[in-house]
Amino acid sequence: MRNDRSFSLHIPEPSARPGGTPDFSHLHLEPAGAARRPVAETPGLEMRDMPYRFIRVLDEAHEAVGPWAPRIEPDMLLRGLRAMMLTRIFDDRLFRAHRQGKTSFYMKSTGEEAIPVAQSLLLGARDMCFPTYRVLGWLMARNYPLIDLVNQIFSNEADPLRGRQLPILYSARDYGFYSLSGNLGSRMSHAVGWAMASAYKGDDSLALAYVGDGTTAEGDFHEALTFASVYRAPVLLCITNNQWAISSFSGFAGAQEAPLASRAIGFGLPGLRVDGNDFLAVWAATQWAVERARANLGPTLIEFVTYRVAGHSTSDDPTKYRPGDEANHFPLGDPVERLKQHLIALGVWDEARHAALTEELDQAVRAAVKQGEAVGTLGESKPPVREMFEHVFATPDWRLIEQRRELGV
Amino acid sequence: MRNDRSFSLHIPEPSARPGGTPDFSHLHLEPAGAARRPVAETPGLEMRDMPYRFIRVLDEAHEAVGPWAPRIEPDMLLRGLRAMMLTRIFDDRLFRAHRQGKTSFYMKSTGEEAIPVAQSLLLGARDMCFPTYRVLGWLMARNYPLIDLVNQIFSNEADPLRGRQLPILYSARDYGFYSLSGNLGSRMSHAVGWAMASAYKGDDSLALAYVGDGTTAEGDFHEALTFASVYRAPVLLCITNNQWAISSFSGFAGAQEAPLASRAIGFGLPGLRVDGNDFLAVWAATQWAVERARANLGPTLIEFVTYRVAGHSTSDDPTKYRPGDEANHFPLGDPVERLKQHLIALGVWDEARHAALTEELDQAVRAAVKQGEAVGTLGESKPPVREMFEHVFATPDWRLIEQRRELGV
Amino acid sequence: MAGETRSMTMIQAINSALDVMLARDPDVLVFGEDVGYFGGVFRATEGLQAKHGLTRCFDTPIAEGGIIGCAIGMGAYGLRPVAEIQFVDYILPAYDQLVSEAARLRYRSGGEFSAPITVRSPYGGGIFGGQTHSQSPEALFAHVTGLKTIIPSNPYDAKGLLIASIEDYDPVIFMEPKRIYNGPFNGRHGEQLRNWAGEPTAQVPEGHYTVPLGKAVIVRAGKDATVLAYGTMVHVAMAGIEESGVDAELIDLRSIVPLDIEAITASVAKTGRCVILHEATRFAGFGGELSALVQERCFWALKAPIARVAGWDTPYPHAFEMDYLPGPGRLAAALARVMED
Amino acid sequence: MAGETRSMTMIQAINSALDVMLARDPDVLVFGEDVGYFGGVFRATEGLQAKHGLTRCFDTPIAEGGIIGCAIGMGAYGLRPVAEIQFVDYILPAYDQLVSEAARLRYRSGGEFSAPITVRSPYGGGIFGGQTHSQSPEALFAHVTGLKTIIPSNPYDAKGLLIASIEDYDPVIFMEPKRIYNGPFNGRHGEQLRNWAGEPTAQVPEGHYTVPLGKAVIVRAGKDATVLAYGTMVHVAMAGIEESGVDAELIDLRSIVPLDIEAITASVAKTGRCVILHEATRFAGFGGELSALVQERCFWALKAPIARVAGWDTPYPHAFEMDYLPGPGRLAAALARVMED
Ligand SMILES: Cc1ncc(C[n+]2csc(CCOP(=O)(O)OP(=O)(O)O)c2C)c(N)n1
Ligand SMILES: Cc1ncc(C[n+]2csc(CCOP(=O)(O)OP(=O)(O)O)c2C)c(N)n1
Ligand SMILES: [Mg+2]
Ligand SMILES: [Mg+2]
Repeated sequence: MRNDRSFSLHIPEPSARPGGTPDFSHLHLEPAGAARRPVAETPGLEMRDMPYRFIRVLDEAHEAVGPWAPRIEPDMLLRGLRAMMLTRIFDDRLFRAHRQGKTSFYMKSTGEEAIPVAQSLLLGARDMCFPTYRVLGWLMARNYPLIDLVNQIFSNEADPLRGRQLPILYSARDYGFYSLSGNLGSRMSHAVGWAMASAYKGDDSLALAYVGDGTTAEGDFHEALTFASVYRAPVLLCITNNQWAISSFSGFAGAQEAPLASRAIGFGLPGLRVDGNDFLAVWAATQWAVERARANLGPTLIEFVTYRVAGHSTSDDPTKYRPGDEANHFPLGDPVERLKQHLIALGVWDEARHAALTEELDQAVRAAVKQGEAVGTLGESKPPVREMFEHVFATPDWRLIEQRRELGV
Repeated sequence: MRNDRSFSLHIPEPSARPGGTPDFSHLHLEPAGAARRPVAETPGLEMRDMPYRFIRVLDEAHEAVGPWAPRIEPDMLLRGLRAMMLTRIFDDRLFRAHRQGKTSFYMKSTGEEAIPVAQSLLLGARDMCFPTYRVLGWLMARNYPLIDLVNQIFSNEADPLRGRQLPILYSARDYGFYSLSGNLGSRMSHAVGWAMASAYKGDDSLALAYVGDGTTAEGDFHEALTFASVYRAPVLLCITNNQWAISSFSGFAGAQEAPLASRAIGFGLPGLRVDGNDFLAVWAATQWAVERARANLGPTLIEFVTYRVAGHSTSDDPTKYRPGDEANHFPLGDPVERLKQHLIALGVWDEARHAALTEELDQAVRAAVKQGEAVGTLGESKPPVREMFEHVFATPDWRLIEQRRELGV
Repeated sequence: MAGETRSMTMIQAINSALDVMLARDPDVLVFGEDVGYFGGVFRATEGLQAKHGLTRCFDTPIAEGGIIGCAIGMGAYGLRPVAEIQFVDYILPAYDQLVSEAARLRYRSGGEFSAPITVRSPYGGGIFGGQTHSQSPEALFAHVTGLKTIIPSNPYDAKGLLIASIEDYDPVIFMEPKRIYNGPFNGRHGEQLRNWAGEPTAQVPEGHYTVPLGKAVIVRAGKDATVLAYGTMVHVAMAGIEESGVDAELIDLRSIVPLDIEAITASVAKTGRCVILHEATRFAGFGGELSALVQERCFWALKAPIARVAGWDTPYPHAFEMDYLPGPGRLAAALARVMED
Repeated sequence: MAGETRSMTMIQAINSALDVMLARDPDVLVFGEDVGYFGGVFRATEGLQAKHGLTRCFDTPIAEGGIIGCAIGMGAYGLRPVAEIQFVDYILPAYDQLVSEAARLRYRSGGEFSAPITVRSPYGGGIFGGQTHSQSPEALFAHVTGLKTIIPSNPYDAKGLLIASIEDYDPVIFMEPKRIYNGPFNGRHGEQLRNWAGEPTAQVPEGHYTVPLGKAVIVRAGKDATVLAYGTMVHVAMAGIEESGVDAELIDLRSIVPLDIEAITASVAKTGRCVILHEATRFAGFGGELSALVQERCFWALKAPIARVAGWDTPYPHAFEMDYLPGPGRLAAALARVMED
């Protein structure tokens, strides 16, 4: 016996494929200044509207408006602009280095620079970021040496990670930057554990973790949220929703059904949805979450709405799966341009200085790349082969000793 | 440099431990009839209040009240009562069989019988339930042979699962009961896959999965919700929140921070919070979710609020970790008693008939146990040892053939 | 049935197997991360969604446990799902689903339910993919009874074995050595890249055919020693044998489970010497099992200790990939060593 | 320091190790499902929350991946977390965390971060626990470089090895043979249950002491054959050796990784015969690696094929537990077989 109505399988589809017209109306954005700003001490359950709001500070006239407008010294804004510009210039140049065969792999964060840069500047030296591969801005904001980045990317003799990692999977403990890996999502619970440890020790170091929109589908995401919520860990859990996961649009992570920030609700946590291309909004939302954590009220989930302007990595051509001009239709603009215009509107910046800074940063990147090239690029230079056998354990066991001997290194 | 405020680690604690006074005020219940009943076609996002409501039909006077009151023929209610009583009697007797050394293990579902019984009666023969170990009522409602249960529990020669499974980890395809296993949560995605397959085939078979409150913490739970939501699979995802996970109260699953039903919100799904000790409320909520699935609107998450009256299994003594009289304080009463009183109020049942039915069911269980004992109890009888080597693969490879030969069976 | 043959790369052969099965059996579904519109990061599913429709070949959320869990549910329902895990390194979040569920379902349910699923995944090293795009976890699956594990080494086998896997009634982990997707690789990194064109094993029938699971093949007959290999290492072994000058017999296992024990013992009984070659780290790798089996069954025929050549017991080291991966030189040295005795 | 000794069961010895370390080192935290107020389903953490406080020993959500993931984060911060997985069968949802994260963290970060965590878990069969409360997955960890794997066989070792594991700088999987928590078990199911009282290895110091990781111990000296075993199987081996009448040397490995290769080869070099015994399924089990290593290093000393006695290649079968688990009879038969040659 069959029922009269039978089922059919729904497969989500993005608003447009190559050749189509991009459409971002599903994002349900709000104008700058529209979203309310609850006091940081508000109970999680009383902020259930927040994931459906949209926190945005910079308006069309490049002014900071509304309750979320943060107080930031112009100097700090300029530091932010500089780090964002440096990130973009570095990305462009190293992406080209891949085309020239100098490295095996590269990934850009173009269009998403505001998020890690603002957060890196805002958080303290003792806080720890659990990064994705798309938050180079964190290191740039903290003046991580360019040459160390380049050497890691070239896997050369001076690679600080000793040739063991794929390019861009950095680790920089002194810069509050936890060891990256290729696996998606698996370090979000490390951030929670770190934060629990800090809380247990009565320390004041907080943790901040990033995952991409696609990665929210992993079970690890849920387990991290559960532990963070249950133990009220001082951790900021950030989703960088750049609309794409390689070729899959965010609908495959469920973003077509509900904003990803609303995942917070089921854990009683505040979930903020923030303009990720607005340096000031990123800053303000982060500051709010930090304040909350410092009041021992635990974690906040923040979804940053942004756009992955480049391909996923050097391994894909995005025009194969999305309209070639989609980036131009993205309604939140370019984070660098927006901060630049805001600074100009503030009267502390102008086109000439901007051009000069661009030139300066480009020179710095060129110099670093040159310096790295002098050590050697992919295949030309690498750390001593015995490094392959180090750090497997705190001290090697007989297997590693014998094998190293067998290889004669 | 340290901030002025340092963190401290929060460890959740239940309202009372042994010796304390049980308190269930954190459950935020509502009286029967209070919760609204949206039409089944309502978009998920418009039902975000539902997880904070409480769907309850039977009132203090044992009448069915409010918008959720279902139309159920008295005959069907009586079938429900019978299956619930049978479940309880069976549980009691087989639990005792464990004490007598007749089986290695047993788990009771006392206090939670309404949930699987109502759902089993409501769903069709071609629908598939992905059970936990605490939904024996499903099989009882479908008249699964008692003797097959007993033989499985005794792991004897007539065990339908051929001695391969721990007692009570049944499998009964013809009764819409998927293979159980000890692992928590890992079959919830199977239900989603089953439902996707049904939808793909244009079939009308839907899937229903159970997890306990504690199990919602597993990443599998999240992944199942994600797939269910993304593909709008015709599946009912049910949480039986019986307040405890062995010795851990539901706060360790996050239920202190938000109702578990509210996990639905982040996926854009309806989340219903239902009196699990109210047969009629279980029926009504399930019927609503089925209607929604049959309209190709996809999954519903239902949290059934109930209470695990017995210990977790034969391996623990619950008075070691919770007040001995906690069950008596649980505000939702006994599901069997409540349905019985409703039937009496309806005028179709009375104490005498109830006593007679109890006796009849007890006899039936005794007879089945006796019959099983005649085949043999733990250690006295088992299936032929060669069964150990069957069904590893569709056809055994040389390893299994050689090993079976080596063992001489 | 098998139709005309044409020259295919391994990735094309895999695509062809999926295409054939989608066309033949409405119960076959193909899904995974980026496999739908885009056609997969290695292009294994290119064109399949356009040809067979949105519900036959589609993208999934990034949740490997969910992918495999859903596949198991579909399999239990009666479909024959083919799930892709984008890199086999990323199969580990689904390990519990494979071990505790897929591998046990038939057994524990007394045959009521089973999981006839195929899990395809790019496998192994050699593409400068670093730690998490290069590993060889076959031992982790070989130890799990109830799973079958297949590793092809050329286009013809890849297509025939993949079709056989999809048609099989048990869960199959189908690991595709990504280094040889587009051409054979003999382990000499400096040499010019080769492609499949011109290789006899690249002549692949367009239609349906199978290569049986559990059958090894003798790639090179020889009388003085036996070399056991699979995947990319078959090509490395061939080069190593040539380099060594030893008249070795090279067996391509193709199937880890079920294992063709007869082919192995017949060869070693004849040659009396055995070298085992794999990419995976050596300790508790599949070579251990092979060595133990050969020793147990051919002890009295052995003229020298069985040797293992394998990846070192380190994580996969990006810049040292070519120091880590066994090359022809290491195999030749091992062959020379076993010939000494 | 180690203090007075008293008779302890293995579970008491484990509890004592945790107690000592919680008292000694404020960076030690103990957590897992039901380990807090309740004290664990096997009572390993009984009394620890009451004594050391709510934030030192506590319950967790039921999410093994989260438990291990948080432990790794705590370890990276600088603590020495001790996580319990309630049964080792349920460690698989955390397998990716252990393999891709804990085992690789030090290596991939160039030594900047590491995960000095200890994961305790009841292990192995013999308690009629069925499929998912009985398995022996040591091979799945042995193959993963970067992890240490320990399996004690008696109370004294359990405490000393657990303290050494907690103090170790690498991630350690500490598997506790649950069948011998409360008394030794020689594999003869029919016999009267024994308890630890009176066993020399049950005399356990109250205080702090360590048994080094990576050191095997000769439990019984012998000259005609070597038996390699660990966990519950050490007791089965002893009974089997007695039953066989063979003057066999019994080595309790205690540590799977690091492995005490010297103790193994020294013994086999002397005896020329070797039988390997474990509970886990045989195929690609750790016995394969042991067999391969012995064969590689003692080939010319071997007088007979190395034999493996192990669980059959089936899922763990509830009612057939005692047919499945290797008992003294199977070991004795294997000893007799190796003595024939
Ligand atoms: C566990 C795991 N599964 C799959 C992959 C392959 N993979 C790498 S990046 C990526 C897409 C990630 O998308 P998202 O999380 O949105 O991050 P984004 O790249 O957009 O910043 C995938 C599927 C992986 N690295 N790890
Ligand atoms: C993956 C996994 N982890 C841990 C366990 C051990 N375990 C068995 S039942 C249980 C508690 C489950 O609680 P809950 O989900 O609330 O279900 P209930 O028993 O209350 O019905 C635990 C921790 C398990 N069986 N599987
Ligand atoms: Mg993305
Ligand atoms: Mg529960």
